[in-house]
Amino acid sequence: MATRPRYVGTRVKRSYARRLIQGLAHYVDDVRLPDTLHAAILRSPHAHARLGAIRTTEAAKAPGVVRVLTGADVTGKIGNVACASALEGLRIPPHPVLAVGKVRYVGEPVAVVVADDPYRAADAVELIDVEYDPLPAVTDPEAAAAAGAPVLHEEYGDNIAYQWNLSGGDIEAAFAAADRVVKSRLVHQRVVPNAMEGRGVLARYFPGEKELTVWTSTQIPHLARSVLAGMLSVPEHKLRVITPEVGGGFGSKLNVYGEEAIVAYLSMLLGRPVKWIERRRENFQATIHGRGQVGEVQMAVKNDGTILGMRYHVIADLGAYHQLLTPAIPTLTGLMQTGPYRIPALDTRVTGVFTNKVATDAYRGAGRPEATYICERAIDLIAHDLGLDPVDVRRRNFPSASEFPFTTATGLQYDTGDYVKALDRAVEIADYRALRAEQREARARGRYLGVGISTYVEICALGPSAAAPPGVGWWESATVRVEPSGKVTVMTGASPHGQGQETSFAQIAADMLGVDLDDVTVIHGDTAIVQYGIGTFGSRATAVGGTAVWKAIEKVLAKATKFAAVLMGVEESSVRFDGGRFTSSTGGDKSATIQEVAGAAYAAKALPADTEPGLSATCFFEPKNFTFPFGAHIVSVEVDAETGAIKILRYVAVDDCGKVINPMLVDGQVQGGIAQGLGQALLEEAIYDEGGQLVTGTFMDYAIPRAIDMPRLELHRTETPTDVNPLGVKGVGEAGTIASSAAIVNAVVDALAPFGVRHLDMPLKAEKIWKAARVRVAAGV
Amino acid sequence: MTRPISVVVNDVLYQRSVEPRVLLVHLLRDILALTGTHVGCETSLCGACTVLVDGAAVKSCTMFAVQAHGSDITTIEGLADGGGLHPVQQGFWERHGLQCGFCTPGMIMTSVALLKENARPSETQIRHGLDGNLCRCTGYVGIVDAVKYAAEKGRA
Amino acid sequence: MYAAAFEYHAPSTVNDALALLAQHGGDAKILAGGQSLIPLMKLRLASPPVLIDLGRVTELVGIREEPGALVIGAMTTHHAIEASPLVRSRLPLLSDVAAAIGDLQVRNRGTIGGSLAHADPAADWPAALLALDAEVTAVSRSKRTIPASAFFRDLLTTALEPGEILTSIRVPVPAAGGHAYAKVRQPASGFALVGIAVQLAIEAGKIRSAAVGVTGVAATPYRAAATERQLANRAPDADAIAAAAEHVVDGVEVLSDLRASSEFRSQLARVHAKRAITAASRM
Amino acid sequence: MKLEGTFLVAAPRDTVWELLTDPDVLARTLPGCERLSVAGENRYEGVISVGIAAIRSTYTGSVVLDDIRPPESYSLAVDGQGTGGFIKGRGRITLTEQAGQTSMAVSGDAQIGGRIAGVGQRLLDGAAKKTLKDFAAALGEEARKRLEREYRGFRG
Repeated sequence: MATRPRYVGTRVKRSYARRLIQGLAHYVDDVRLPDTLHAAILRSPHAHARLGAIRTTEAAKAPGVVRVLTGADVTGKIGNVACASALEGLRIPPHPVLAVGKVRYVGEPVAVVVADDPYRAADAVELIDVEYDPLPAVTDPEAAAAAGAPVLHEEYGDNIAYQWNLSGGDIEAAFAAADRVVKSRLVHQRVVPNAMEGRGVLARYFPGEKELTVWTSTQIPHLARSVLAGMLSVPEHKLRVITPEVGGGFGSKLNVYGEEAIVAYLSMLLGRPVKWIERRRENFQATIHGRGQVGEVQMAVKNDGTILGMRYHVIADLGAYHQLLTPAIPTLTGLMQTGPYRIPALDTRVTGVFTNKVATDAYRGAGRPEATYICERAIDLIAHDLGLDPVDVRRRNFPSASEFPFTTATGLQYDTGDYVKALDRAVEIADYRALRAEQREARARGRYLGVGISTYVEICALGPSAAAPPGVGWWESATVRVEPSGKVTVMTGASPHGQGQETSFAQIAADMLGVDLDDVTVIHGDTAIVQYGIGTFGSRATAVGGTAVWKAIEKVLAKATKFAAVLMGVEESSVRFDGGRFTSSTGGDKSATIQEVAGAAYAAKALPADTEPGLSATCFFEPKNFTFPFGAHIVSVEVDAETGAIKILRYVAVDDCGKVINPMLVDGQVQGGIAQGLGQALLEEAIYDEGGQLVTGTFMDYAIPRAIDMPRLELHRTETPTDVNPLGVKGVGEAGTIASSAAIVNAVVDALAPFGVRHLDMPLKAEKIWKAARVRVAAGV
Repeated sequence: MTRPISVVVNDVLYQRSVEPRVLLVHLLRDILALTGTHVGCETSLCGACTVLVDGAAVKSCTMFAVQAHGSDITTIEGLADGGGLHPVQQGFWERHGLQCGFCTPGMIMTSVALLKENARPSETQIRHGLDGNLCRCTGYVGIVDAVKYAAEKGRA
Repeated sequence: MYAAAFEYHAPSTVNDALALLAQHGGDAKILAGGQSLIPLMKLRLASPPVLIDLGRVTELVGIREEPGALVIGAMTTHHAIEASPLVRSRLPLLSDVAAAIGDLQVRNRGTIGGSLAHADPAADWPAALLALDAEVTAVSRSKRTIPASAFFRDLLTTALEPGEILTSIRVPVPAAGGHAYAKVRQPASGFALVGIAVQLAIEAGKIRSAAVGVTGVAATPYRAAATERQLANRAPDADAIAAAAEHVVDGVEVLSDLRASSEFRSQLARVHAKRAITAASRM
Repeated sequence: MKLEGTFLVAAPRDTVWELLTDPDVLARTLPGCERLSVAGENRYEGVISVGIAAIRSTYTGSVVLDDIRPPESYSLAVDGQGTGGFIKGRGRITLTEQAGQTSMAVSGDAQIGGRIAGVGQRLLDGAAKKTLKDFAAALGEEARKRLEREYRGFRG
C-alpha cells in the first residue's frame, strides 16, 4: 500500500448488507430443498433422572411421521459430542447425542421425530411416552462441589470435573507485605447468548456421490466438518459443511452440537433432506450458556493503593456435560486475571463442577468479561476501602507505555499498550471531575448519582496454535485469486456472521491490489469451496484472518510482479506497483495494470522463469502471539432509591483495538458488545429452580436489552497498533462486553455508597437496588 | 382439515388452502416461499416476523393465516419496487443498522409503520416504537439512527 | 411454535358467534385479537379444540359516543383506542393506558374485549376501567351489563358465563380533573409489574373524589379504596398524597414471584401511586 | 414452589376429615380431577387436568397418603406425568377446630417440570394459589351439602 489507502480506515458500507435489508438473504431455514423432512426433538423435563422405557409406537404411527429414534437407536452409530479441551486430570464424561441411561439437565435430547411437516413432527413428539425415575438434582455449583451432593456422573464419585491452578510471583510474600487485604465474593451469573437466529441444520445425502452436505448455523464450518466426520464416520472429504447467512453466534455457535449429527445421520438413514430448526425455548434450554462463576477475590494492597498480589479462587459451573470448550473458558479468566495492572503475584484456583444444567461455554468475551469484572470490582473495592479515587488506583497500578511488551504474572506478554492514555482520554471526555462534583451536589439534594470506570485489557486474535486445544490450530487461512479479468476473489477460512469481514477484507484486498471495492468478492463458509480454516471467534477474524488475506496478496503481488516484468520487458527488480499499476524504474513510461497482468498470467504466453500460470495464492497465517486490545469505559448513572430504577446518564467508551480497517464496523462491534454487557449487568440471568427447571426460559421471563434500555453511547478510540501482525490490528469483537458490565456495576455501587453499599452481584434488578438502599436506611446509616 | 384463503401479498393475489393452525408467518415462509420474514422466538416478543397487514405492523407469528383471509400484506420483499430500497431500508444501509441481519426485516417493517404514524418521531419515541423488536447485535445504535435517517429523508 | 390442530369458525355476526358457542360448548374458545391466546397455543399451554374467531364480526368494532359515556366495541384494537381523537378528548386516561400496552404490533392486533376476557392479572386495561367505573356488556340469549368492579373474579377468571360473549365496554366520561397512568414494565415481557390508573375529580383546587385502579399487584385488579377515601375532599398537597398512597395495597394479597417479591411490589405500588396521583393532580 | 394456605371450612372437623379421605369427594372437589380411583391402601390413581381457563395440562399419576393422624392431619405425595412435563409434590394438610368450623392448613412444596415450568412462570404461583382456593371452596360446598343432608336426615 504505497499510496494512501483508498478504503482501509474509512467507513465503507457493507455491500452485501443489501440482501439482508431486502429480505433476500438465506439463513439455514430459508434454504429449501424438495422433499425435505422435519425433525423435532423430545427433551427431558427432568433435571436428573434415570431413563426407563421409551415408548415410541404411538408417535411412529402418527400422521406424517417417517421415523422416531432414541438414544438406543443411535448408540454406536453416532459418536459422542466432542470436547476439545485437554486440561490435566480433566474428566470428560460420555456425552451421547440422545440421552442413554440417564438425563442430566432439563432440555437434554431424549428422542427425535422426523415427519413430513414441522406441525406434524411437533404433534408426534407429544405422543412419545418416557418413563423417568427422578433423582435429586443439583444446580448450585457450590452445592455440587460439596460432599454428599447428588452425583451426575456416578463413575467419578463426585462432581469435580477438574481443578486448575495458575500462579506467578511470590503470593505468600505479597500478602505478608500488604497493609491491607481487600476481599469480596463475586458471582458471575449464567446468561443465555440468545443469538436472534437459533441453531438450525439442514442435511442432504447424495447416495450416488456418497457425499453428505450439511447446512448449519455455525461459527466454525471447517472444525464442524472435522468433528461431524468423526461422529458420523463419514470421510472428511465426503462431507461438505455450508454456513449460509448466520443470524448471530456470540460464541454459542462456536460448537458442534448433537443435533447437527442427528440431522445429518437421519438424512443418510432416510435418503431425504432433513431439517431441524431450533425453537427459542430449545435455545434457552439446550444451547450453551455463558459465564457461571462463583468466587472470592483477595487483593493484597499497600495503603497507597499499590497492588502486591491477587488471589482468585473460583467454582465454575460447567453444566452436565462438556461442549467443545466448556472446561477451557474459566482458564481464560485465570490467564487474564491481572487485567491491565502490574500485579506481581497471583494465585488462581479454578474448580470446574458438573451441575444439572446445560453446559456453559464460550459466550462473547468467554472468560475475559469475568476476569475484567473481578479485577475492576476489586479495584473499586480497594478505592472504597482505602478512601482513594478509583481513577488514581488504576493509574497507580498501570504499567507505563514504555514497559511494553509487558509480561504479566500469568506469563502472558502484552504486545503493545498505553493504558494511561486511554484512561486519561476517557476521564477528559466524560469530564470526570465535573461528574464527581455533580454527584456531590445531587447527593446533598437526595439524588443518587454514581460514576463507574472499567479499564480493561483483553486477549484477542486467538492465537498461537501452541495455545490451542490438542489437535486444533489457531492460525487462519486465505486464498486470494485474481481472476483473468482482474476481478478478485478472496476466500477466507474465517466465518463472519454479521461482523462485516466481507467488507473489511475486501477493503484490504482492494487497496493492496489497487482495484475497486466492487471488484472484490469475499467467500466464506463453504468447506467445498474454501480451503481449510478455523472460524470466527475470540476477536480473531480480522487480526488473524485479515492478516492471512494480506499475506496471500503479498504472494500474489510477488508473482504478478514477475509477470509484469515480462509483460513490460524490464528487470523484475525494477518493477514497482502502486494503485493497481505496475511501472518500472528503468522502463520509462511502460506500465501494466493488475488486470492486464492477470490476463497475461492466465494466458501464459510468456511465462517468467520458474513461474506457473495463473494468479492466486494461499496463506495460512500463524500468529506468534495473541494481541491485547484495551480501553477505558466511564459510565454515569442515577439510581432511584425509592424504586430501584437505574438510569444511565452517560456512557463514554475509549477503546484501543490497534489499527482500524473500518471504523463503522468497529463501532458496531463496540455498540453491540456494550449492549450485551449491559444486559448481563442489569437484566439477564438464567435462573434454575431447586429442581433444575430453567424458569427464565423464554423472552417472557428473560430480558435482553431493548432499544429503550440502551443509552446513547459516546464512542472514542486511541490507536496503538500491534506488532503481532502486519495490519497492526488487534481485534474488537468482544471489547464492549468485556468492559461494560464492570463499568455499569461500579457506577451503580458508587451511586449507592451513601447507603453503605460495598458490592452487589449482577444482575442489578430494581428490587435488589431498593433492598440494598432500604436496609441501610432502616439501620439508620 | 384445510380452509381456503386468499391474500394479497406484495401486490400478488394468492389463493391457498391451509390448516387453520398454520401461522401467517408459516404461510408466508413455507407456502409462499417469502423467507425474508423470520421467526426469532415463540412468545411473540422478538418482532423478527413483523409484516404489514392492511398497513398495520403485526407479528405474523401471532396471527393464524386464516385470520388474514382477504387481507393485503406487505413483507420485506415487497417494500420497495424493483431492486431499489425503501427510505427506511436506505436508512439501515446508510447508518449500519444491522449486523447479522436476522432481526432486520422485522425492524424495518416496524419502523415503516412507526414513521407512517409519526413522521417526526423523537429518539425516545423511536426507541419505544421498537419495543416489540429485539436485536442482539447492534445495541440499537444504528437502528435508531436508521429510523432518524428515514424520517429526515421523508421530510426532505 | 406449532399449535395443536383445531376447528376454526369465523362468524360474521354476534348471533352466529353465539350459535357456534352454544353448539360447541366447553370445547370452544373465542379468538379476539389473539395476542394472548395465540402465544399460549403456540406453546401448547392451551389447545382448544374449536376456535371461534370474532375478527370478522364488524359490529363489534368501533367507538361511539353516548350521552355522558363512550361505548367501545369489544373487537376495537388497543391501537384504535390509542389513536382515537374522541377518546383523547373524552377519556384521555384510556388513551394513555392504551399506549402503554405491549408494543406497537401487539396494539395493532390486540383488542380491548379480548384483553378483558382473558383477565391477565398484569394487563393494563383493568386498572383504567376500574378507575373509570366502566361497565362491560355481555350477550348470550339475553344481554347484561357487568360493572368492571364485579367483572374480574380471579386469576384469568371473569364474570363471563360459558356461552356469553363480551360485546362492548361502556365508559362514563369523568368529571373535570386530572388523570395519570403509571406503569412499571416487567423488563422481559412488558407486562405491568405494577400499573396504577388515577382519575381525579378536581373542583376549586381540591380533589373532590379520586379513583385509583391497580393492576399487576394482586391476582385480580382492584380499586384502592383506602387511598381514594383519604384523597376525597383534600387539597392535593404532597403530604396528603404521600399519606394516601401508603394505603394503596391495604387489604390486598400482593403477588410474589420471580420478578418481584410482594414486599417490593407493594413498595412500587405505593411509590407509583404517589407519583401518579401527583401527576394527575397537576393537570 | 411453595404452596401455603389456610382456609376456613364451615363444618366440624370430623366431617371435613371424612371428606378429605373420601376418594369420591376428592374426585369431585380436586379442581380438574377427571378420574380418581383407589389403587391400594392410602393410594389413589387418577387423571387430573391442571390449569386455569384455557391453559391446561393433563397429568396421569398417583396420590399417596401417609403419616395419617385422624382427624387432624395427613401427608400426601403427588406424582403425575403429562404431555411435555410432570408435577411432583409433597404436602401436609392439618385440620384444627375453630368454633365449630374447621381451619384447614395446607403446606407443601410442588415441583412442576417441563413445558409449564419453562414458559408459564409468570402465572404459575397465582395459578397454584387459585387451584388451592378453588379446592377449599369446593370442599366447603361439599361440607355444606353433607351437613344439609345430615340435617334433613336428622329431621327425619
